[in-house]
Amino acid sequence: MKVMNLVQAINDALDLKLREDRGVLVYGEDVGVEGGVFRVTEGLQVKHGAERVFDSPLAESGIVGTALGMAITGMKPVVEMQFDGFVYPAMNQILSHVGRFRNRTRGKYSVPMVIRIPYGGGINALEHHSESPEAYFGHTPGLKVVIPSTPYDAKGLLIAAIEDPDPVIYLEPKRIYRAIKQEVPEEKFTIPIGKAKILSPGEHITVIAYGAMIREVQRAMVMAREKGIQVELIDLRTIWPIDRDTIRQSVQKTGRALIVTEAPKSYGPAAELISCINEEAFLSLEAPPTRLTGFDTVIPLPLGEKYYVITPDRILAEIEKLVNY
Amino acid sequence: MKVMNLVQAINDALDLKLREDRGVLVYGEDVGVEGGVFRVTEGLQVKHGAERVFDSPLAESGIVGTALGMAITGMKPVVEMQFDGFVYPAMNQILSHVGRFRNRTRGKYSVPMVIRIPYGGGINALEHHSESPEAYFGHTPGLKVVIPSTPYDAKGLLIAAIEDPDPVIYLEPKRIYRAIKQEVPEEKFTIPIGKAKILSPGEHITVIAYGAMIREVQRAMVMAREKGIQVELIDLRTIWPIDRDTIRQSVQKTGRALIVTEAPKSYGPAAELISCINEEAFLSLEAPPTRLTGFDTVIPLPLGEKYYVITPDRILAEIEKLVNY
Amino acid sequence: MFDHKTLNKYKAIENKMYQVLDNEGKVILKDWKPDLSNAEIVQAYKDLLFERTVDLMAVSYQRQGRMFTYPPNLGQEAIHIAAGKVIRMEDWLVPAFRELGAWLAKGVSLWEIFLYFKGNEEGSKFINAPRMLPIAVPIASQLLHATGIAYAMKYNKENSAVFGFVGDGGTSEGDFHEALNFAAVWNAPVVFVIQNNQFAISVPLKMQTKSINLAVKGLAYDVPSVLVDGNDFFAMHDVLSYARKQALESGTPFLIEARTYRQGAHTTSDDPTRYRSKEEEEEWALKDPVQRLKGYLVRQGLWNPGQEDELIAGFKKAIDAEFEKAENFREYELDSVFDYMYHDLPDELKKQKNEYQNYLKLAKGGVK
Amino acid sequence: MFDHKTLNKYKAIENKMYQVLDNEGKVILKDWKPDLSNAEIVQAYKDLLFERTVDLMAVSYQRQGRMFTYPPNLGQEAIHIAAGKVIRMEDWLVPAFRELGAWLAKGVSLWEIFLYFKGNEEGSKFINAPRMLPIAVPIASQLLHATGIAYAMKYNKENSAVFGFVGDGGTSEGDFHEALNFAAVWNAPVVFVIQNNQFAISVPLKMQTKSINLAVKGLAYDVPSVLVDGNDFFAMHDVLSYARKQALESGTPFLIEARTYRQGAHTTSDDPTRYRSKEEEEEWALKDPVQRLKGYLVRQGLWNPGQEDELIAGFKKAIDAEFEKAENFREYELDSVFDYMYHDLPDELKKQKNEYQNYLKLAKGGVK
Ligand SMILES: Cc1ncc(C[n+]2csc(CCOP(=O)(O)OP(=O)(O)O)c2C)c(N)n1
Ligand SMILES: Cc1ncc(C[n+]2csc(CCOP(=O)(O)OP(=O)(O)O)c2C)c(N)n1
Ligand SMILES: [Mg+2]
Ligand SMILES: [Mg+2]
Repeated sequence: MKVMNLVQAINDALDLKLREDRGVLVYGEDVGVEGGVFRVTEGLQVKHGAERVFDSPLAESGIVGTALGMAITGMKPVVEMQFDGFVYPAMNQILSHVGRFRNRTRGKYSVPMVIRIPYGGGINALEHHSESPEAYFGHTPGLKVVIPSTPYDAKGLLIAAIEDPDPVIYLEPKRIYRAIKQEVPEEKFTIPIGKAKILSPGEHITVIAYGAMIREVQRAMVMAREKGIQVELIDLRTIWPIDRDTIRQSVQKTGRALIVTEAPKSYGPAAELISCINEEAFLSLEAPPTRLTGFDTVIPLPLGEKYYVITPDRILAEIEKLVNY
Repeated sequence: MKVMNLVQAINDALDLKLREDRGVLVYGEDVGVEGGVFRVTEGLQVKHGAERVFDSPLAESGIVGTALGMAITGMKPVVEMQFDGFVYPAMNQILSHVGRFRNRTRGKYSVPMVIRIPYGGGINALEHHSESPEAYFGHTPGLKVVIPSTPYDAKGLLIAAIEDPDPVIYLEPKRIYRAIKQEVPEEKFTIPIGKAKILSPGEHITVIAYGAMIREVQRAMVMAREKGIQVELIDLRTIWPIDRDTIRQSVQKTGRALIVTEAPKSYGPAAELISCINEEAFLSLEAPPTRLTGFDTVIPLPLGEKYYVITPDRILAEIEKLVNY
Repeated sequence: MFDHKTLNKYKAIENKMYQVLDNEGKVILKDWKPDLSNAEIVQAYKDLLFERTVDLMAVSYQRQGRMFTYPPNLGQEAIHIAAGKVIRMEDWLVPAFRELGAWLAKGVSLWEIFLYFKGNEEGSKFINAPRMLPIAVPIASQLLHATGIAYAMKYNKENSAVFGFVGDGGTSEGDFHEALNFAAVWNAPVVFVIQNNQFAISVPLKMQTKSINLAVKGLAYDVPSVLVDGNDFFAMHDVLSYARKQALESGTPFLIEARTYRQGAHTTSDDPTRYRSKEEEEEWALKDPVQRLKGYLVRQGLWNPGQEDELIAGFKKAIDAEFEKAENFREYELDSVFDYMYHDLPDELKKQKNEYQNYLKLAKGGVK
Repeated sequence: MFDHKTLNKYKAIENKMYQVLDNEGKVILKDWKPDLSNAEIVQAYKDLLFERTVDLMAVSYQRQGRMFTYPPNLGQEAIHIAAGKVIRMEDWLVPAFRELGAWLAKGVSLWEIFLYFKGNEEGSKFINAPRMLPIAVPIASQLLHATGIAYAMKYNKENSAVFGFVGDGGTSEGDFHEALNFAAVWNAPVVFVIQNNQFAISVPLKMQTKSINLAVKGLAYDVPSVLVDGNDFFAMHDVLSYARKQALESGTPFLIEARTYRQGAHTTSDDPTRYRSKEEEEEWALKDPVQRLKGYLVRQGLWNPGQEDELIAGFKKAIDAEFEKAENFREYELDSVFDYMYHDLPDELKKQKNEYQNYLKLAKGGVK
């Protein structure tokens, strides 16, 4: 095993699949010589050649649309959107085609492609560099959407995504790209898409989060534990399809649930999880399932971001409110 | 007063604002000579000239992006997306700019524009012609999103939308474009954005819907009434911002809520309304707030649409389930 | 024969149009010889007639309420039949939605098309047409798929070209631009064919672009291009053959503007009298592609117009039989809503399907 | 003077580039005379130096951790200063993000730019620069705004041109295509300026497009265009002046490719040595725009290089003072997160803001 951060784990998964499967291609803006603005694809072009790992012209609809074309011939393109905010020019291809080609052609064609998107706030960036667009994709039929929160999961989920016969949106919590290090097996393994993970069991309240928010929740949990509150933390890992079983079992046990997501509140990811909890565990509820989310505002530029980002303190405050409800 | 259907009411509102305000421009694909594929803009070019009512090239990002440019100079463009499924090429302009220009420039520029989109299923159409994209817009900061369900509201909401200093997505339930007729004042009036309407008061259960679903719910209500169930029907009318007061008061009274929307289920509009109900009226709930929505699938082509569309029977079944919970 | 030298003569920027036949079907090009046998040309003419007959029948099925919509090909058939002759099994066909004759040549069955326009996705599977994509509704989006496929073909060293179709209106979309640019930068063997039928629904070309023609847009990407008379079967066949050859030999894209006219309505819901003049329609009727090839054949003594009625009567029978197949296609089942969304149906969709099935069981009488 | 005849001489399709000065600042164009007074030219040179000095200082502020990022203009200043001289109060400036000198001329204050890159939206309000848009981060999207504004200007019979900037990389986006096409079809007076600095971050031009140059892309829309030496202040000034004049007179768009080189990094987070060679950098250093104008001035006896150090020292002081203003700008308040989203704060946002304020009250100590 090797100690890796998320960037390295993703790079490792790409490298492994590039080695193993000639059908895998990696492209996007600056992913070739440069190795990506976050260095996620560093070294891959040298290892696998410019025919398989390459820069594309600066056009996201073009990147996604061409990848779909490749995928239906049986290739497995893994394309990068440089930042969350730059996937929007590709929305028509994603919403109208990527999630639908299989259904439209009754399975004659399938779309085994992966769209990698560094996402989320907290990195002191320009506007459009801190978005959390997962709800747009979760609401779009035909896609699967995953978000790892650890290097281990990052590798396992990416390999699973590339091997999945259907399209997967793979969101990378860029805020913790290099913050979390972990032993990760060098050989191949997968994390099943659609399975959440209980990171720590607890009796008093269920907290559901994913991506960079996991770390913030864990910090809040340390403080909560001092106050005698046992939190059960679920790392959702897959945004769609949702692992309802894990959520149900947990909330039936705790009777209380807090959802923590960075995305804007209204019509956001937390709303779906609250609805699932209503559907799965209504009679167990001892307090309203609650959400702690971004505001319905643009995420502010760095000097204002402190107001927007979700801190352990705020999470703790919500946990306490719920436990004392 | 004149009897109008939705198409006529929208046309009337456009005509009125074109007459009243030289800053109003109407454009999009086929809206000029043709008067729109649904004839919503019929006659407007002849009346107001081709400089103010005109066809654009076939490019939705172009339509929305140029409209934003006009709007920040103080004009009031009202642009048409020909069908729901064709707004997706404009998503980058809408998500990255339309909802944000005011915030980005600290109010130096505002974006008084309206994007009209015929939306929804049930009209026997090709793929991409039956979408319900309201959750995408509801989740996007900086927009307002409205959906009328009657000719009267259609006129009043559109005038309010055009006069609003901020951008409004105006979704038109095309399935009932010509199905519902009503007396509508010929003079100017507005319906406030952000206010839901209780269409009929009831004691046993709250049903929240909007657009073409209102008519289906009303049909279900006739049957429910025969079974002694008094439904309180809320026409949401504005998707964002949500009228929480009306929802709260109703659910506190009835203790039960059903949300009916055509859009796909997961991360869909109904999830947000369920979350609002949890936040506003948890302690009054006598049953889990429930959603009856489209499936997480592509809306089928006409021969399969019967399985997807939400019928009065299905609504009734859910109402009964909830009332007997 | 259209070769590199011809290409240099027909510079898009000089607005020259490649044309072989005049309106009467006389060959106006010096030293020109068809590169098809007489039998093949006669067959092409029959194919033109067949496509036209399908259109006629389809519009009438739709009028009878037996299909929910239909986009007629009337006037554009020469492009489709020529493309059908040029595109090989190993090539990919990436349609817009108005290329009927080409689809049929690629192996699409008529009943599938009818089924599609009756409203069943089974009609866009095109089971006997490998390497044929379904109809693309979001205008111009399909061209990016064509470019991606072409990259894959080249990567896999397949000797295969990709034909991507789009309308004049489609050239305004950003995806048109991106598809041509990617194809050029990647040296991807795509033949882009613009069917310039002068209208995008009601919007005339002059409100779509101000460029002197559409072929000239190739210059923006260094994609070689040519403007062709799209109502001239021979001209189309020559250019498409050349484009395919050069795509494969040099592994690069090519752009064709096929200038034509949509003689019919946009779809059966459209009424062209709202936005264009009888005079214009009559002017273009003189250039009708079917009449032109017929003129050629008659002139060459290869065709006896007396045969035509019988031929068409036979076509009609065959078309009716295909339509019947579509009408007798198996019932649309609930499974068809869910089961193709993913390779393996996720639990969430199983649940949604089950809930619905349970509802159906309770609501005896079934779905109305 | 650049006029219609000059335009005809510099055909983009023949890949001719309009250039006035050679690398040493010698006028190489026959019969050419500046249409600026000597005083104006000297001022332009000072402006070039000032922009360069701002860049230098800004990069060092960023290195000190006092701004979170910064995109240097180094090597592209001639385009910006020329544009600044041509663009009038009544014109609109629609920037990408690398046109510093032009912004300053339009009325933007340096402290605002610094404030923006410290991370405060107040820095993109540009309070003394009416008709100036904020930085556009989503590449090429701003060009559509330029076209829309131009339509509005014409509609309102304002005698005003719109200048829309984009990079070479930006020409690949669909919005570039749509913006030029709409402007052409609408006869909208936009001057589109492509700063072709050879790279989009690490991606070299040849991986961005295969067209012989970027100016030639105008042909796809019938937008007149010209390729200009972007490191040549006079060439840029001539062409921009002409473009503005013709935009206003004929009310139509114009496209300029300004060929230049980004001598610095893409932003302060970028390291160009990863993707380009020292040789290439050195080659372009010879064409440096500041040195070229200086060469001209010295040759004409208009400039004494001895003045320069003192001038720059003065600039640095002034820049430091502006930076201080940015550093002393009022604290970022919670209100600023919410209050500009809408003209009137909707109840939903009031609620979210209140909830947060209540949390703050409880969590004494405030936000960390
Ligand atoms: C993205 C998108 N916008 C709008 C439409 C609606 N629409 C369908 S066909 C059409 C016109 C297409 O014109 P053209 O490309 O010239 O093809 P033609 O119909 O003439 O064959 C339009 C606007 C669409 N299908 N997709
Ligand atoms: C839509 C979009 N995609 C990607 C990016 C990330 N990005 C920022 S600058 C840049 C390169 C821009 O290159 P160019 O247009 O040549 O301008 P230059 O930086 O050279 O001035 C990229 C890819 C972006 N800002 N917007
Ligand atoms: Mg057309
Ligand atoms: Mg550049």
